[in-house]
Order: sequence, then C-alpha cells, then structure tokens
Amino acid sequence: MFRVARLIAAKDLRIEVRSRVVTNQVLPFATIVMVMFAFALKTDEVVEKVAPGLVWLATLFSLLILVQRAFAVETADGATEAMRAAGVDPAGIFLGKALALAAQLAVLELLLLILAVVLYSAKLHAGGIVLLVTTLLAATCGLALVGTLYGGLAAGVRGRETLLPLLLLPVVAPVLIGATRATEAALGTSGAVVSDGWPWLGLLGVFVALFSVGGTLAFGPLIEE
Amino acid sequence: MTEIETSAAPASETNIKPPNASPVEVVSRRPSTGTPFTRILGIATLVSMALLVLFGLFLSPEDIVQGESVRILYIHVGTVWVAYVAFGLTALSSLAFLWKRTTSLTWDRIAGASAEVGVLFMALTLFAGAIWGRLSWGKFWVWDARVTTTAFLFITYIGYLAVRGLGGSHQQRGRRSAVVALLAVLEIPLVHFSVKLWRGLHQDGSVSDTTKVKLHDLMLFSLFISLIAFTLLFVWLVIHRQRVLAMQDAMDDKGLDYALEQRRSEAGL
Amino acid sequence: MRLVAMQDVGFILATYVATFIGSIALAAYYLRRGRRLADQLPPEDKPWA
Amino acid sequence: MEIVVHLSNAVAVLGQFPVLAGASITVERGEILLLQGPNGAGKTSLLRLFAGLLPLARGEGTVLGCDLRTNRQGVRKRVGLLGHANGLYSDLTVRENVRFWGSTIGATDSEVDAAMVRMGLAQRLKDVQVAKLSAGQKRRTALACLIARRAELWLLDEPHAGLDAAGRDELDATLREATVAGATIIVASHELERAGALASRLVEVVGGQIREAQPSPDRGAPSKAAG
Repeated sequence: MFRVARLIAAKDLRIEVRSRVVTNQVLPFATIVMVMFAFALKTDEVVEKVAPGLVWLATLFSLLILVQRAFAVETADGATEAMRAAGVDPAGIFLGKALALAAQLAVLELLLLILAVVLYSAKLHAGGIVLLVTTLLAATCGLALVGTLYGGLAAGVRGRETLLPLLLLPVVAPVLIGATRATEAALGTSGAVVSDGWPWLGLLGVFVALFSVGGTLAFGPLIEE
Repeated sequence: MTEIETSAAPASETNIKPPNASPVEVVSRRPSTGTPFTRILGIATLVSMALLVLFGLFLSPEDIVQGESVRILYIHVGTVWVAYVAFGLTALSSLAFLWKRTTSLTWDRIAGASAEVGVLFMALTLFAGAIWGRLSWGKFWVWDARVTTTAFLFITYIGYLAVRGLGGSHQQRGRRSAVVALLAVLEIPLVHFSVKLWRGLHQDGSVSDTTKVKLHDLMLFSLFISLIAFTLLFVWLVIHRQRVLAMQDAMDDKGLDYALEQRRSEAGL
Repeated sequence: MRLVAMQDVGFILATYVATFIGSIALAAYYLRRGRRLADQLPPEDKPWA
Repeated sequence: MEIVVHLSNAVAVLGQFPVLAGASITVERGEILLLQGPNGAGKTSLLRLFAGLLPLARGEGTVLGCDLRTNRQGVRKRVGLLGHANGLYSDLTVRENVRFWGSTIGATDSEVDAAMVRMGLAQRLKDVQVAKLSAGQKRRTALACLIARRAELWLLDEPHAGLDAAGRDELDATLREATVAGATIIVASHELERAGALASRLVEVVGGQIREAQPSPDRGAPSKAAG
C-alpha cells in the first residue's frame, strides 16, 4: 500500500514539475482571489481582522481546482481504468494522490500566507510560529485527504465539475473553522493569544485521523464500478 | 470506454413497455404502493395532522415568554425530529447494505427513500426555524451549532441524493451511496462540534438558552401530537417511496430483459 | 376567533401552510409515480401487494 | 489443456444497456484468440469483462480460476489489458510512463528496459514526452507498459491500430513469444489479414454474443500454439 502510494505521489509531483499547472495557473488564481477579497471588504481594519479567514477561503477555492486537476490527469487517457485493470491497491492510490495534493497545497498556503503579510498586513511573530506551522500541516493533510476522497468519487462521472464542490465544501467546513481560528491565534489577530489556538489544532487532528482511516477504507468502493 | 454511443438507454418506464404488457392489461388497475396497512397509516396521519392543527393553532395557550410564536414550535420540533430520524435511518440502512450478511438492495432503497424524505423535512424545519427565530429574536438566522449543523446536513444529503442519481448498476449505486452516507456520519459530528466550539469562544444567545420555556400541559400535549403526527407521516412517505423505488428498479430489470432480447436479435441467432 | 387576534399570524400560518403543502406535494408525487409504475409491472414485482 | 477463460451465458450491462447478452466461450492456455465483429458488437466489453473491470450481471464466468462474480480483484493482478485508451500520462516521458506502470506490479528496471527495447522505444524516443508522440508511438508505449507487466492473460483491443509495419511485426513477434512463455492472448481486431495470421482461433462477436467462426478455407482447422 505505501509502496504504491509513494509511486503515485512521485508520479503526480513529477507531472506537476513538468506541466507547472499549479505554479503557472493556480497560484496566480489564488493571488487574484486575495486581491478581490480586499476590494470586497474595502477598509484596511476589516481586512486585517479577517485575514486568516481569507487565506483559508482562498485555499479552499484553490483546493477545488487542484482536485479537479489531480483527477483530470488520471482520466484524460484512461489511466484510472488502467489502474483498476492493473489491480493497483485503491488505498495506495488514495494515499498517494492525497500526499501529492498535500505537497501542492502546502506550497500554495505558504504563498497565501506571504500574500496575507504583504497585502493584509498580517503579522507573524515568533511565539506563534510553532502553532502556525502545525496548523498548516494538519489543515493541509485534512484538505488533501477529503479532497482526494471526493475527487475520486466525482472523477469518473458526468457533471463532476458541479458535483465536487457540492460534496466537498460541506465536509471541509470544520477545517475552515479550525484552521482559521488557529491561524488567528498564531498571528495574534484582533488580540487573540497563542494558547487559544491549541484546541482548534486538536479539532484538525481529529479530522485528519478520521478521514485518513475513513478515506483509506472508502476510496476503493467509491471508485469501483 | 463505452462501445455503444448510439443506443439510448431505456431507463424510464415512459419510453419502454415490458414485452408482455398487452393493452388490455394496462387498462385494469394493478395494485400500487398502497396496502391495507399503509391506508390505515395514512388515515392515522391525516387525523393526527388535523389534531395538530387543532391543538397547535387553537387549543393550546400562548407562551408567557414567547407569545404566539410558540405555535411554530409544534411544526418545528416534529419536523426536526423526523429529519434526524431520517438520516439515522439512512445511515443504518447503508450499514446494513454494506454488511455482507444483510446486504440487499432493499436496504439501499430504504436509505434512499429515507434521505429523500429527510431532505424535505430538513427544508421544512429550517423554514419553520427561521420564522420562529424572526419572531423570537428578530432575525431569521442565528449561528447556533444545532441550526448550522442542520443546514450542513441539508446540503450534505442533497449531495448524497446527487450521488444516488449518478447512474450505473443498482449495486454500484448502492455501494457508492452507502459509503457517502457513512462518510456523512463522520462529517456531521465534526461540523457540529466545530461550530459549537466556534460560537463558544464569543457566544451570545443560543437556541438552548431561549427554548427553556415553562411548558403548559396543553403545550406539552401539542408537542407530543406533533411528534406522533410527523413520525406517522415519515413512515408513510418512506414506505411508499421505498416501494416506488423498488418498482423503478424492477422496471430497469424489465427494460434489461427487453433490451437483451433486442440485443440478441442483432446476432440473428 | 382567537386566530385573528394573534400577533404575527401571517408568519405562523405561513409555517403551517408551507409544511402541509410540502408534505402533500411529496406524497402526491409518490402516489402518482407509484401508480404509473404499478400499471406496467406484474404482481410478482410487488411483494407487498 | 488448462482452461484460462470460461464464460457461460454471461450478461454485462453498461448503464441500462446489455453490452453482453449471453456470451459463452472457453479459452485454453497458450491460445491466441481473435475476436472479430462489427462496431458495437461487444468486443471491448468482452475484454473488459475478462479484465475484471465490468461486473457480471447474469451468467457465470471464470478467468484464471477466479470467479468473476466474487473475485474480480483477483483477476486483475494477473491480466494485462490494452484498451482503446492508452492510459499514459502525457506530461511524462516514455520511459517514465513505462517505469510507472511496470512498477505498480513490481517490475524491475531491467524488465522495464527490456520491454522498451522490445517495442523499439529504447533509443530516440525514450526521453520524449508522450504528448509529443504520434498516435502509433503512443500505442507502442502502451504496449511496452503492458509487456512490462508480464501478465498471464493479455487482452488487446485493436492493438494494431495506428502502428506502422515495423511496429506490427514487433507486436506480433512479442505476442508469439508471450504465448511460448505460457501466456494466453485475446485480441479484438478489425484487421483480419494481420491478426488472422497470428491467431490460433477465431470467433465472431455479434449482438453481445459469441459464435465460433467458420473455419476459413485457407487455414483449415484452428491450430494450437505450443503451451
């Protein structure tokens, strides 16, 4: 299972290195979303206050695109079916694709965070850095896991573009809430203190644990004909 | 990978007659989804609904704190109760479908029927809740954990119904939707907990504080009738929907027999 | 009649009416659909009958 | 003779359409079976059924000793399918594709290289992105991926399509070698003169069913390849 996962993750990342879809298209998209948020919110104080939430909202929108892309690669020339025909362990496919997606998401989140510092004058400080990094990691894993799970379900079907957001967004709500609050605590947005953030990190941890197990079990039946 | 693109699948009963249906048979009415039991159930539902209107709107007194708006609760409590029962039933039937020793498409259809009825009640309960909120708090929506969770359930199960409609074989539909239903069981407590935690940090009034009303006996009785009436309605709807789905599946199989015959005749054997 | 005297009577009635209309519409849809399918299927496909 | 594939009255459904309408056939080890028949007759579906991809709606079927109703997973590890689609990643190079598909079943690098040599991909083409290949070259790459998998039962859907003369010769030689090594091969093809010469047996797929083709006069009784 883990051997297959490694293979598939390596393959996905190599495809990304070659095609540069994330760097050339998704990152600019996320950037413009961040700018648009500022337009919608007008005043600097409001933008500063909600900066962590905007970072994670932009992440969610980008997640939808990344997931679509991750599975478009597979369905373009019948690779999904070839994998099924080759009896590749579905749990391995799931973990591998989730791993590659997580790597791409992590890069994206880093960029969005820098953008938040630049555009929204969010302030990083040393005391919150541990919380910030662990939050990024946990939220990334959570998003990648559920994204892969529902992306795989939607991949083979008609109307996948519309089905995926409908299925995916309600599920990632806890990640949005948890990650936003933890990030607020880490950045000290509107007077939040670092210790406020840890319960939220716990929530993210539970989410990751549940969906890594649930997803590994569920992915096979979901993609099977 | 599909080899046949020209062949429109005879999916619904409208474009295909089973090969053995002669015009004479169609004229005579065949038994439908109703049985003596469901007819009694239906009458009981209607009677209890009438009682609900009578007690809810006329006989029960107004609340000291909430005034007349308490009457909305007689709808709200019943529908929200049924909605959650419906999703519980969907989850359990999905489990029964996935478990090898009890697997049967009947479980899948019960799960689907229950989710569909549940979605209706979820919509009704959100509507009634919003109106009640408007009258009690002056706003349609509060970010209470229960309210928000209910809204998420609503969307989640609309997604579940969309997954059911994706097509494929009945078995595939069953497996796929059962897994999605069980994943929703993972998701919903997380949503509820996270919203609760979220509101907890800077909390204003929540539903649980304001619903602590001192209940008059007649009000309690009206609530009781509401639970009974909506539960009966739920059972009636699920039974009928389950039977309609069973017939739909049977129709698909009939269509298959017919299509098989046609397909074989292509060979000229 | 006390109904008339109620405050916010419109809201309350709307709730009741919406609930009943919603339920009746779904029930009617199921019955009609069931009837149409039942006319085309033999008794052995209806084990409950 | 060992029976590799056995179908009896198999029905398979796509959506609500019966792509296979009661197909029966027995295939023994070492055979090269050619499926012919018009478009939409069910050739592709038959191959997908053998590969354990299409569920069996009615009837019975066994492939390599695995029951198709209960153990499709068991079939897949031992079968290699080349469908209409090549299953290649267009952003990766030829070698990366072959290595990826080979390694999913644990093929070593030398096996992967051998497969590429076999399909004439080891020289100029190996580091070219698949997106830049011609249709025939893509087909060759897909075949190399299949060869690297060392399957016991090969299922090929129009393998000659898009290949040039050299590619066809290489393919035919590869298939003959594989049967000598104990593999069984089922080919769906429209190109009778090419595939017919290769095949040890010929059946016709019509209307989702299978019937033995009339032995063609020039080839006499179907001969078995050595197992």
